[in-house]
Amino acid sequence: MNERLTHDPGTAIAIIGSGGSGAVTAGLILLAAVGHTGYYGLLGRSAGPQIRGGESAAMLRFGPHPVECMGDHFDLLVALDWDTVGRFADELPLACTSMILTDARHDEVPAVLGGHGASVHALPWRDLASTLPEGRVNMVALGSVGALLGLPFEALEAGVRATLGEKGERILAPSLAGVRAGYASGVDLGLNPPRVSGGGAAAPVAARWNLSGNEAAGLGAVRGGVRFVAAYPITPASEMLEWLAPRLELLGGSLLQAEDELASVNMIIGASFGGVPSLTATSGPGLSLMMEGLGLAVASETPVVVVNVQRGGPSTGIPTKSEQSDLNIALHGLHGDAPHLVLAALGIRDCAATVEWGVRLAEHLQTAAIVLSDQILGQSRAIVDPLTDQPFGGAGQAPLQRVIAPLADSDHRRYRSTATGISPMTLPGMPGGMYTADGLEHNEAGTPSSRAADHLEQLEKRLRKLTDFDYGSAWAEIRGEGERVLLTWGSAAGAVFEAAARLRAAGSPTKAIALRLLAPLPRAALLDALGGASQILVVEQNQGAQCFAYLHSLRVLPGHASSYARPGPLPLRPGEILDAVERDQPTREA
Amino acid sequence: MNERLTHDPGTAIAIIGSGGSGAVTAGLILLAAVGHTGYYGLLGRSAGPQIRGGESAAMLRFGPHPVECMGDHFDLLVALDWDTVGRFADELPLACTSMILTDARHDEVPAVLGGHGASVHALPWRDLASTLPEGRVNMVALGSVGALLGLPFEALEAGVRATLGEKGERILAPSLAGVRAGYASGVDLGLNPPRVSGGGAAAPVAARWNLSGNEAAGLGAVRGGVRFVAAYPITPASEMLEWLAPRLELLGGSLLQAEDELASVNMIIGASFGGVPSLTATSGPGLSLMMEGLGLAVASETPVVVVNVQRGGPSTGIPTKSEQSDLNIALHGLHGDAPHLVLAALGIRDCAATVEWGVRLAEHLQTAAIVLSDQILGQSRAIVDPLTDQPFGGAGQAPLQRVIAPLADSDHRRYRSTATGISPMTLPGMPGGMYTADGLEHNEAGTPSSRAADHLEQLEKRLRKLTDFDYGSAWAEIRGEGERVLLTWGSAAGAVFEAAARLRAAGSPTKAIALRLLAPLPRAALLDALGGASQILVVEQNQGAQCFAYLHSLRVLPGHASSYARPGPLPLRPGEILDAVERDQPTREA
Amino acid sequence: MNAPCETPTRRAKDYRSAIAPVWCPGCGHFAVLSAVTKALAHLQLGQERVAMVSGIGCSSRLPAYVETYGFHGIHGRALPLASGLKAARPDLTVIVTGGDGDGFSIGGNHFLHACRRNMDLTYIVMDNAVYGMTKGQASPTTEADWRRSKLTPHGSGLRPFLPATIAFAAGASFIARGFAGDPSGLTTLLVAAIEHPGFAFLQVLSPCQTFRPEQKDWKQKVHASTVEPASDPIEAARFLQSDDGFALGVLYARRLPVWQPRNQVSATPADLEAAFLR
Amino acid sequence: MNAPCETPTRRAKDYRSAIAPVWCPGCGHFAVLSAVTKALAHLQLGQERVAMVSGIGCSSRLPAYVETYGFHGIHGRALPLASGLKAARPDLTVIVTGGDGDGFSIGGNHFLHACRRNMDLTYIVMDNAVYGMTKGQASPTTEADWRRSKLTPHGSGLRPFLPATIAFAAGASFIARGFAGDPSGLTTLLVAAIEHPGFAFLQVLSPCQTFRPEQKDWKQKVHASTVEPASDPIEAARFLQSDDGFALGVLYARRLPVWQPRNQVSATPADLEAAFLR
Ligand SMILES: Cc1ncc(C[n+]2csc(CCOP(=O)(O)OP(=O)(O)O)c2C)c(N)n1
Ligand SMILES: Cc1ncc(C[n+]2csc(CCOP(=O)(O)OP(=O)(O)O)c2C)c(N)n1
Ligand code: SF4
Ligand code: SF4
Ligand SMILES: [Mg+2]
Ligand SMILES: [Mg+2]
Repeated sequence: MNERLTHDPGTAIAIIGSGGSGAVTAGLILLAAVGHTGYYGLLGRSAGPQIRGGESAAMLRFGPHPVECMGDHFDLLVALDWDTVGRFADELPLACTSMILTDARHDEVPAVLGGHGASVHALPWRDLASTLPEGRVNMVALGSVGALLGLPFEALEAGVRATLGEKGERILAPSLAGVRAGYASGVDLGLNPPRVSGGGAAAPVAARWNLSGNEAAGLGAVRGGVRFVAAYPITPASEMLEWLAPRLELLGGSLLQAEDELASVNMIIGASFGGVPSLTATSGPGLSLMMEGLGLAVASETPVVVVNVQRGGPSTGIPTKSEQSDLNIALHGLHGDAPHLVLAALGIRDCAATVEWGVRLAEHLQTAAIVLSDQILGQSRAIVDPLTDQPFGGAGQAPLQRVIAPLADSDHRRYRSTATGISPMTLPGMPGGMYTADGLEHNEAGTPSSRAADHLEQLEKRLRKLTDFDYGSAWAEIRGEGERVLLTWGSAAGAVFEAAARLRAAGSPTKAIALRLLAPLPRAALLDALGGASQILVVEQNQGAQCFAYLHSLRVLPGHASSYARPGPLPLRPGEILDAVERDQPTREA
Repeated sequence: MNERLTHDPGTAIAIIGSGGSGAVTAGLILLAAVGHTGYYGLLGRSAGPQIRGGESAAMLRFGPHPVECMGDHFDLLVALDWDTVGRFADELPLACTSMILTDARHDEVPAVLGGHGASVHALPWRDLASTLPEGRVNMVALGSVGALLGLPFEALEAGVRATLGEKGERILAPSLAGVRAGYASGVDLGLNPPRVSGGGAAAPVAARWNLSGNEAAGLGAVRGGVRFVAAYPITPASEMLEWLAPRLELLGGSLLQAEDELASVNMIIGASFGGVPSLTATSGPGLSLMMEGLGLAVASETPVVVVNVQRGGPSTGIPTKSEQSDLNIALHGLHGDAPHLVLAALGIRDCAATVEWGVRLAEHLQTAAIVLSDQILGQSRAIVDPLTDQPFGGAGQAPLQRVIAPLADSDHRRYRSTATGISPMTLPGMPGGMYTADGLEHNEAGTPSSRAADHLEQLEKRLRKLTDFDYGSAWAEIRGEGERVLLTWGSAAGAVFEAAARLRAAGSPTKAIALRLLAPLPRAALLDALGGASQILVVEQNQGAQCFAYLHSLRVLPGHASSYARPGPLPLRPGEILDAVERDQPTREA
Repeated sequence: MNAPCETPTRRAKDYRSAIAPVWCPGCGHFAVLSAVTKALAHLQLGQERVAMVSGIGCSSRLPAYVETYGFHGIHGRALPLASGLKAARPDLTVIVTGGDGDGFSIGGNHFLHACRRNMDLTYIVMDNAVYGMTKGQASPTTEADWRRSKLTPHGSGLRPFLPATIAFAAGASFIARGFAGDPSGLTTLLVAAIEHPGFAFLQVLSPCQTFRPEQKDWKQKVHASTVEPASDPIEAARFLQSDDGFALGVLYARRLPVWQPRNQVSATPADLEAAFLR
Repeated sequence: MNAPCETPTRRAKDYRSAIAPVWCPGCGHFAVLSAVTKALAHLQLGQERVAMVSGIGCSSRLPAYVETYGFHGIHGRALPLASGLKAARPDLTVIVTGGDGDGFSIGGNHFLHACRRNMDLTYIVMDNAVYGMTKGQASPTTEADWRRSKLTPHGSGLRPFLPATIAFAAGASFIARGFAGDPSGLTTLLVAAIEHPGFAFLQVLSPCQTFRPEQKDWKQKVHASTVEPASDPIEAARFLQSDDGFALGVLYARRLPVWQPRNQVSATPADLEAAFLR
């Protein structure tokens, strides 16, 4: 395994505790602190079904390069208490080099974590905290961890201010005091913690964003021009909506909380018909309820976007944990022949880029776009580079937007079968452009028709406008070269990129392809990218190998391609992908 | 083309008129009459969006063998009037050998029908009808057609009684008088109509059923044990529900008209949880609304059946016309990894057999089954052989039914991961068997759990129980042998069977495979049936080649397989399949 | 006062599109179509500034027959679609039409919440107490003992849905009832409904010639509402308790806060991005 | 009278399952759970003859905590699921539980139609005027100006949904209101609701400790309903118009026809097949 670690693994820390222990707050501060120091970082969290008082854990990984996934194990496990560890022990892989920090007054390390050989160190957090007015254990522990990691105290202080600043001095002061006390105590613990390789600050601080995938998706929406959102709350999509609600207003738009998802999807269809780019966000159960509405958007050629933040399925499933198992419904869940767009965000920063692109494509192509994110993207935070102005547009490219019919067109037919398949649209308020949008089959003028010729013409036009469009190079992110290809989509990209990088670093040329555009699949470009690969492994986080099957359905994969698909809720880690690559080899060569 | 006609094409007649002209009634009577005479027959109908006063057409084909599809053209076109013919001229293919019968007082044959060279014969129906008290043109025309075809008058009389008997003597008497007058006039018209080959009666009359696909589906439901139905009306599924409502009551069950499809699917889940096999029927838009409920049935392992009578899509589409475009949503429309059953009826009689099988499979495997029918099956009628007692069960086969847990089981775990994956079920009322069914992920006992091990165990169990089950030979209907394979599913089977038979009759060995079970796909059996085929053409009635793509997704088809997919609303005809076979050949051999 | 630039007067027939209705001869929905065109002409609303939104049903076919913008959506979802449109485009006059099945059965939830939300929409339900388009099943407003649907051979057995009563309970600010057999009364009510600021609900008794021929009786049954349009809730509640379902007129009207989007631009996406820099 | 064979007396705790609730400490739903077990014990219902059905929400978690049959379904669909169960198994006591979001927002349509249908079900809505499970958004019963949800920073602006008023308008035959802070009153109401033949709707004011801590005030606000349970609709309508939403007790109860399946076997499938022979 050791040769794999030549890729800089950064430092991985888990902070755990029961609900209310402040583990997540400590993690958020630490993320801000490493960001302040100039590192990139990724903070995931684990929550149980309890609203309050359940387990809680923050998982942080940081280093000098953008961090796109969790590592294979944690270097440091910080246990504020052991009360609920049984519920997420699965999520805490440790190695013999790991260190466990626990309070000196705590019970022994629970057996559920056993068998890894990590060293255990008891620290006097509780005692220290009790000496402080309103002293909190999580802050003391945070301070001692910061010291162990060699972070400058100003960075921790900045992290505390950025994270708790809004709560006012009454919270801020004791928090800072706790961190300070912990920091002071930790410096001379005599331990040998896994400091970040390269050490010290890396980049000018001002140039980075600290945001969650759900926030990034909200940003992508407004960058794409969305000014109306209707939605119904659902885990893990709600934070995207909560980020959007006050901000849409500042932009002159609005968010409407609907009575259910049947309403929300139809509300955005209405708003978009009115000319305002519109979006909703949901998760699996809500997406199910939107399928009929999305079919209406497709048939009536009304642009709309749904961001689907996936969670464990099927049915109510595991609402608080991640999975990539909604690809099937996103691709095929509409009744009838209903071609539409399906995109997937490849990372937290990419939530912004992909949602923006999805909005622009839907607007330009007058159809429904489903953008897939998931719990692990949506509810994790990262320190990332800011997005450029046109994430996917070359300078020469015309801006992707809705094609509006010229007012002078005396023979306006709303559903005219043009060469591109895109029919210039009129908007309410435009004189002479009146038409009735319809989900009933219709002729070019929009008059209902059940004649075969009209049906064929409209079906083909709705397909052609999607398949003939030139999507440029944004359909995938491709890294490295090699006869071995790791092919993936959506949030699995992070772990796949790292696995491929490790293979390359180990002298085994490997190309990683992460699909951002899934439907329509840019088949020729993908075939080209796969060309001549001797090993192809399709990686995804679901049971049914949904993407693998989809790629086969379009005859993209050669017979020797194989699949590594495994359901949630545990995040995909690079190491398991490397294991899958190894397992795949002998079978293929036999 | 002529060598293809060695397969007995029977006789094909279209009776058309504006709404209220009685074209469909005449068709129904003619079907009953040919049935009485001992022929098999198939009666399709075409309706427009109007509720009343629109176009209407009855398309009848009959002959000495079971009739499973419409032919390539009509031998006889009977025009009661020409008022609305423009709306369905597409659906009236004629040949130079065809005869057009029209009223002597009518306008000329409209140009929309032109170019086929059929002979036109004007008959004095209207004049004749006007001589009779309450004389109706459709009855007179029917009589003259009956005479032309050489049907015995008693058969027509029996047809009138069977069709109009319920309406009482006041309707019956003038109808019979009209038929009699037409019959008398027609005998000596001196025409040379396309009489049925072989002529005369064929089989004892009592042994046949006259029923529609929707009625057959209803029958299949009650044969399978369904005693509760909840549903919301929708075209073209409503007649199935209307057949069931009064009959379920006779069987001690009930039908509940729900407020919408969200309610109906949840109602049947509740009833099935209570131990009563339950079903609903709908069409595309309604199916869309049921997907979340079906996911609950899958996750909670509650058996339910949805009969989806497909119509033109997407969205509201073409409600009164047929298409096979809901395969995608049926296979993949559930969020999360949600394995379930998808079946498709291969013909009108098969609606009964397949729905019965679907109910039994769902019950035994504790999952959701979607049975696909479509408008052309559901709303057409046929004279068919009665169904045997166990359509798909060998004598030795145990009856497929729900596995109930023994009362004595002291350690009952509702979702126990057994070897088969099927967990014996308890029903409310059984002491000691209490559990809470759940769509949240759970452990074997049904307690909610978000742990990876429980998720994996339950996901695998829900998949395994479907994939490990032995479905016997009912998964497909296979006819003929040959290196050429025509592969299809659902209602396209009829036209495919006929195309294959014609090819064989022309000395070109051809095997036809029609899939009745689509998910889980019996992959090994299908690979075996395809073994060594040099030409494979997948035939279906939709735009997206949905089945073709699905079969590729499971790596069942070799690279040289090709697709003939064409959307509705026109019915698939054997001739176009033969054309597709021919077109396919050169490409494949190049 | 002279108009600064003259706009030609729009007549009712200018609001009628060229598409022929699919309705049965004698269907009550024809009268509603005609009243809609007359009301629009009365108000002289620019054709391009009006949007007609509907679901699915015979009644829901209406938008295609009106020469304005329109959206013939899916069954039961006309109100949310229209609400989204109005939220995005408060400048438009948005009129929603549909049937009793569309609005009170599958669409019942949206009806409740649209009443609560009180956006400035007009909602016309053409109530024929039957599902016309799917060939005659019981709707929520059908009498419990109506036995002519094969789906419910003993009658639905359900207490009829009382549209005005439910709208009132849900907080609607304007409730009226018209009759297809009284076209001029209907036009007047429609004008009042469109002019009402907020959610205006207009139930139109619109007989189904084909599946409910007995509704010919409605001509005899309807009568003008004897009370003045109540604006006092207590009074309205009392009136609705004694309502026989055939009183025509404005039954309730009251000014209530109207849901309005807050469309004032005060930032750009770049401003929002700045907040992530921390 | 001696029981022919003695069945041991069931106590409230016999109806409590071994599963620990996920609820926050102090959540009102605990009191509802306790009242359910007490009411079942009071009625001595066989555990296996009771089915608890729910949707999704904190409140909807309740069935798993009760040692009877149960179904934790999907968000908003508890009533139809329970209706199907009751139609198929009229012998069972079916109790439906859920929250204000589950029942009045996404599930509002089923609530209306369940009231109309009047099947013999008990429907308990634990109303905390918030979506607890999704961390604190406005529900239909939330005050229009409640600003603590980020989704509606200015308040929802919607007129609150009045559960009792809507149930009454929709034709419910039993309407009651209880309070989690009054456990014995709640148990009494639950017993009455279960015993009512037909659809019994029980709204329980059940504070959300975490997202609506201000609901501690409810203790002060609630008061016994001053009127006798009305069975006269006019009287009930008048009462509901003056209701402040905090009156506890049975607010309305009336015997109305109950929807019953007709489960009498008089034919076999083979008999039906015979009709096709023609
Ligand atoms: C989701 C869905 N379910 C069912 C239908 C079938 N459907 C079409 S119209 C209709 C009822 C129409 O009744 P109503 O709204 O009263 O209108 P009317 O035809 O009586 O004017 C139904 C059930 C559908 N189109 N979509
Ligand atoms: C279709 C669907 N949409 C949204 C959700 C998310 N969701 C779960 S519970 C809930 C609201 C719960 O509120 P309430 O019913 O009042 O129960 P409480 O938690 O307050 O007891 C929502 C919106 C879901 N599970 N399914
Ligand atoms: S079926 Fe009834 S509602 Fe529909 S068009 Fe005909 S008369 Fe009108
Ligand atoms: S969030 Fe509110 S409703 Fe949910 S468990 Fe906590 S206190 Fe109860
Ligand atoms: Mg109606
Ligand atoms: Mg609540």
